[in-house]
Amino acid sequence: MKAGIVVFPGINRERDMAIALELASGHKPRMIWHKETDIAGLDLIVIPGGFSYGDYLRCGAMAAQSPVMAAVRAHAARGGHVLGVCNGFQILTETGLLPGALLRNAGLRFLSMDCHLRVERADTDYTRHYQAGQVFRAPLAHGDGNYFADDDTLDRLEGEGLVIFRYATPEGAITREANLNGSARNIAGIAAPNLRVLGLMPHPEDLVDPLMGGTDGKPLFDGLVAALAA
Amino acid sequence: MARDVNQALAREFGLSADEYQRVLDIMGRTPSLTELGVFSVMWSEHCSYKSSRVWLKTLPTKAPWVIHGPGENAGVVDIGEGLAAIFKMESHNHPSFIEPYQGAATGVGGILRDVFTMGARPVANLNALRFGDPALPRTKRIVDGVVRGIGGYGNCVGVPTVGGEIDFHPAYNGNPLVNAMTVGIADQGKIFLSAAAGIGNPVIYVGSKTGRDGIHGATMASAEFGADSEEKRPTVQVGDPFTEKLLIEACLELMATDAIVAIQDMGAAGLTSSSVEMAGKGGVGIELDLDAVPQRETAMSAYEMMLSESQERMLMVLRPDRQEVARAIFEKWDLDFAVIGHLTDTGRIVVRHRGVVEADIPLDPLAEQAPLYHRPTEETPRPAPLGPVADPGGLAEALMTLVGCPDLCSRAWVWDQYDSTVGGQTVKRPGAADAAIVRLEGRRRALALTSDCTPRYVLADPEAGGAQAVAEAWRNITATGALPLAITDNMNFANPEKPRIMGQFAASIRGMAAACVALDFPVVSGNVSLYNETEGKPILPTPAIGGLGVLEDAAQAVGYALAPGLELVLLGETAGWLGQSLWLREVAGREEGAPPPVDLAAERRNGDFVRGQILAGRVRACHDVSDGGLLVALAEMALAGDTGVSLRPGPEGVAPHAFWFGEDQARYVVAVADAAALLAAAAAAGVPARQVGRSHGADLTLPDGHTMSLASVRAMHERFFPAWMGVESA
Amino acid sequence: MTKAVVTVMLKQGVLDPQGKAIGHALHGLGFEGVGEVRMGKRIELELAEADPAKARALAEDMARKLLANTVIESFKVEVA
Amino acid sequence: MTKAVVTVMLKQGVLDPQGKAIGHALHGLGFEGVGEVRMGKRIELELAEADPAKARALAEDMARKLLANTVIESFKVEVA
Ligand SMILES: Nc1ncnc2c1ncn2[C@@H]1O[C@H](COP(=O)(O)OP(=O)(O)O)[C@@H](O)[C@H]1O
Ligand SMILES: [Mg+2]
Repeated sequence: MKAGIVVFPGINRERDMAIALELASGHKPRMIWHKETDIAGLDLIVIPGGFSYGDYLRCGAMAAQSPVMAAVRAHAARGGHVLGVCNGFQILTETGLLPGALLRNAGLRFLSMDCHLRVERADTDYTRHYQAGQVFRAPLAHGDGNYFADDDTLDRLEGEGLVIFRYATPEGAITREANLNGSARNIAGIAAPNLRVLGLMPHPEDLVDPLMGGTDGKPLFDGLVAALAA
Repeated sequence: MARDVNQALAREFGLSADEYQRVLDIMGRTPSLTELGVFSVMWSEHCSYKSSRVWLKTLPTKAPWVIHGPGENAGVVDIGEGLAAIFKMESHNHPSFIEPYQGAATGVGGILRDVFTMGARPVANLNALRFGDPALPRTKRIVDGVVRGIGGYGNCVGVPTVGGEIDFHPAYNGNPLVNAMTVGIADQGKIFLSAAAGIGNPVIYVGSKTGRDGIHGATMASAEFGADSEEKRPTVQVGDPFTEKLLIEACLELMATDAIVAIQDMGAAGLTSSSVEMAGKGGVGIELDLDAVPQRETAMSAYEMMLSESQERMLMVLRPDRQEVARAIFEKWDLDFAVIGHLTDTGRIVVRHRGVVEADIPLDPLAEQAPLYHRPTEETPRPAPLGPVADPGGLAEALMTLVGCPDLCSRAWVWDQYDSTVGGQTVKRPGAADAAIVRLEGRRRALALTSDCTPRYVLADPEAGGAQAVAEAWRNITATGALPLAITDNMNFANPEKPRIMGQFAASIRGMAAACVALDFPVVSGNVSLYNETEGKPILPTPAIGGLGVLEDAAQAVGYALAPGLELVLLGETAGWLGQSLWLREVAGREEGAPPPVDLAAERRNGDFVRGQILAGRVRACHDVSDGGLLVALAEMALAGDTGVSLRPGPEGVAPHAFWFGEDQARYVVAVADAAALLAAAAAAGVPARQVGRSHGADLTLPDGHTMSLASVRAMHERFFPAWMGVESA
Repeated sequence: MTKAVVTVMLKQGVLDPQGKAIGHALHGLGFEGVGEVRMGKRIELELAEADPAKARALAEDMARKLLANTVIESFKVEVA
Repeated sequence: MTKAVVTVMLKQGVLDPQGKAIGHALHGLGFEGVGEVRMGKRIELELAEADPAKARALAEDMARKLLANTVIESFKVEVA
C-alpha cells in the first residue's frame, strides 16, 4: 500500500497518522505538502487531524480550497482511497467529497476523551478487520464534530449503507449519552457511495499501541493494508 | 506621545526616584522617551528580578545531568540516548485576570516559544491554576475563560496538555494564578542559545507583525492591582495559535540547518528585552532599524515598537551567508521575515527610526547597574500547635465531603477540554497516574511530568511548604516508577516590599533548596511573579513546582487505577497529622496549625524503595498520599480503576479520622499481588509499611463497617465542575 | 475602495447551539422576554474595486467560494 | 416583539487572527485587491419588548454584560 498524508499549515496529527500507517504497512507514508499537485502513484491519501489554517473561518474551509485538494478530488474520481480524520473529515465535507457538515459540538466545548464506535458494516476496505456491530474505542479531540445533514441526505446515507461508524455505548447501544458531540443519528463516520472515501471524527491512529492504552484502532489500518496490498 | 521625560514620567513607568537617578547617571543626559521605556521595562521586576535575584541564587542548579540551568530561555537536562528535555514554567497571572481567555492563551504561547527557541519540539504542556472562591460569579467566569484559553491555544498548536493542578481559595479572588509549563525534546548537539555573536551579522525578525499590543505589559506584571486595574486593560494581547504553529515548524526547519547563530523569543518587553539580552549575553553591540520592522498598524512610534508585546515573534542572529536559506523557509510558512539590524562592536544598543536615533544606550551598565534589592524580610511566626480535634461525623461522611470539595473533586471537566493525546505519545493521560507519562517518539524511553504546590502549607510555614512542594513533585514522579531529574519553578507571591511577604519568599526558597539537595532534584529554570495582590489583599504564597523525570521504558510506568484482587499496602509513617489538612478545613471548618513536617531523608528512602519495587515489576498501581490523606488516595485509586476496596482498621493509638485523613508526608499506597513479599522488602529497607486493605467488588467498605457504593462516591466526586459550570447535555 | 460586509448565518432548520446557549445565559443574567437568539458571523472586507455593483458581485463570489458553507449557512452582502 | 441585532467586532488595534487568515485565503483563491479583512459576530435577538428605544437599551445592556467582551471588543446595536 502506497500512502500519502496531506500536510496543511496548522495540521497537527500528521505524525500520529504516519506512525499508525507505518506500523500497519511497514512503510513510511509520503508527506504531501499542501501546495503539491502531483500525487500520482498513491493508493491511499490521508487527510489528518489538526487545525488547518487555524480553523479560523470554519473548520476545514480554507484547506478545502488549496491546490492539493483538486488533486485529491481527481484521485477520488479515479476510485482512489481517501481517508479524512477529524479536521480531515471536515475538509472532505467542505470539499464536497462527502455530504453534510460538522457543526460546533452541542455542548459548545472542545472534547478530548475516549469514545466508543460501533462498526455499521464490515465489508469496506476500512472496516474489513472489524466485525459488523463490533464496538471499538477511539480517542476523540475536537470542538466541531457535530455531524449535520438535512433529513433527505441522512435518509439517503442510511438507505445506501454509507454510515460506517456511530457513537455507541461500550455495549453497542446507540444512545443520546454516547453521542458526545450531538451528531445527527449518532453518526461518527460516513463514506462516499463507492466506499473508498471515508471521513470520521475520532482518532483510531492514536490507539494502535498497547502502551497508549490499546490497539482498538489498529484493525482499520491493517484492513486497509490488506485491501490495498500491491 | 510628546511628553517630557522627567521624574514624574519615570514614576508612571514604574521607576523609583533612585532608579531614575541611576538612569540619568548612566546616560549623562535626560533620556529620550524610547530610552526611558527601555530602562523601565528592563529594570521592571519581571525582567530584572530585582527583588528576588539574591534569593534565587541560593537554589541548587547543578547535577551531572543538567546541561543548562537557569539563565537560558528554559532549562535543559540530559535524558539519555543523546536527547535533552527542555522545560520551563511561566506565569500569566495579571493578563488572565483582565481577560481570562486571551491571558491564559498567550501564556501558553509564551512558554511554548521559550522552549522551541532552544531547538526543542514541544511535546507536552501542563498548567498550575489557582482561583478564588467558587461562590463568586467572577471566579466562574475566570475559570471558564482560562480553561478555554489554555485549550484553545494548546489544542490548536497540537501540543498535548497532559497535566496540571487547580486550587481554590478566597485569597485568589482578585488575583488568579495561571502558570503554564512546556516540555520539549531536542538533540543534545542541537541546542540553541541566545548569546549574539559575529560583528556585522544580521539581526532578523520573524513571525507576526508588530502592533500596539501589550505596551507596558512587563511593568504591569510587576505592579500591584488597584481599583483602577480596569484602566490598564487596553494592553491585553490576542493570541494567534495558528501562527505559533507555523513558527514552531519554521524554526525547527531552520534549526536543522547551520544558519542560526543565536535566537530568542520576543516575550515580555518584546523587541527591547530580546535585543538587549541577546547582545548583552554575547558582549556585543546591536543596531536596530525600526523602519524595517513588519508593522500591523500605521504610524507606530519607536517607543511603541520597542515596547510592544505582540505575540508570536522571534529575533535571530544569522550567518550572513545563510540569510536567503532562512528567508525561503519563513516564506514557505507564510511568516514575516525581515532584516532589522546588525551586530556592532560598540557595546551599545542603537535604535533608529525614520532617520532619527531614538535610543543609544550602553548595554553593560543597563545590565550591570540594574537595581538589585536586599529587601527586608520578616519570618512568618510558627503556627500554634493544633491540639486534638474531635471527629464530628465519622469517616464515610467526611470522605464524601472531601471527594466532592472543589479542591479534591474530579478535574475531568477541565482536562476533557484539553487535547491530551495529539502526538500519539501520551502513555498516561490526566487522571491516570500521579505524573503524566509521555513517550519519546520512536523510542521506549518516556518522560514523567507533574506540577505541584500546596499553598496553604506555604502560608502557615513557608519553609516547610517550599520543601513540601518540591517533595511532592518528586514523589509524584517516583510514584510512576520514573527517576526524578529536575524542576522548574514559578514563584507566585504578593508585594515583596512588605517584609512579611519577602520573608515568605525567602523561607520558601530555603525549604525548596533543602529539598532539591536532599532529593537530587535541581532547579533548571523558573519564573517569578510578584505583586500578586489586589487592594492590599495578598495571595497565598505559591511556589509552583514543575517536575520532570525519566523512565527508560514507558512500559514500566504504573498509574493509580486499581484492578481487582490486589493487596493494598501503605508505605511511610502515619502519625495522623491534621494541621492544615483539607479534612480540618472542609470537615472541621478550621484553617489552622502547622503543615505536616517534611522529613527529607524519609522522603528519599521511601521513594527510592517504591521506585525500586515498581521497576522490579512488583507493583500494579501506586498513588502518593497527599491532599485529603490516605482514604482520599484510596478512593481515587478505586474510582480510577472502577474497582472496590475493603479496608482494615488502622493502628491503635492513632484516632481513626487522623489516620485516614492526616496528611503526613513521604507516603504512598501501592497495590501488589503479594503483600507479604512487599512487607518483607520494606522491612529490609527500613521503610514503614502496613497492609490497609484489598481491592475487589464495586463498593468501598470502610474499617468502621460502613459500605458505600463506588457509584455513589463517583457521583459525588464528579459533581462539582459540571454543576458549577452548568454543563448542557449533548 | 469599497467596504463590503458579508453576513453569514446558519440556515433556518440548522440547530444553532451557540445562539441557544446565549439565550440561556441571558435568562441566567435575569434578562426577560428574550425569544430566539441566533448567532452568525460578520466579515468586513476592504476591496480595491471602486464600482459598488462589481464589489458586491466580488464579495458574493467570495462568500460562495469560501466565506459561507451553503450546506448549512446563508449569506448576505452589503456594500457601503 | 422587536428584533435587535448586536454586532460585535474586535476593537481597532486588537489583533484579528481570523480576519488575517481569511484575507490570506482570499488571496490564495486568486481574489485580488482585498485589503484589510476583519471578522466579528452578529447576534440576532427576538425581544418581547415592543418599544424600540427600550429594546435598544435592553440589547445594549446585554451586549455590555454578556455578548461583547469590552476589553477587546466593541459592539453596535440595531433595532428593526
Ligand atoms: N489544570 C489541569 N490541567 C490538566 N490536568 C490537570 C489539571 N489539574 C489537575 N489535573 C490532573 O488531575 C489529576 C489529579 O490532580 P491533583 O489533584 O493535582 O493530583 P495530586 O494531588 O496527586 O498531584 C492529575 O492527573 C493532574 O495532572
Ligand atoms: Mg499527586
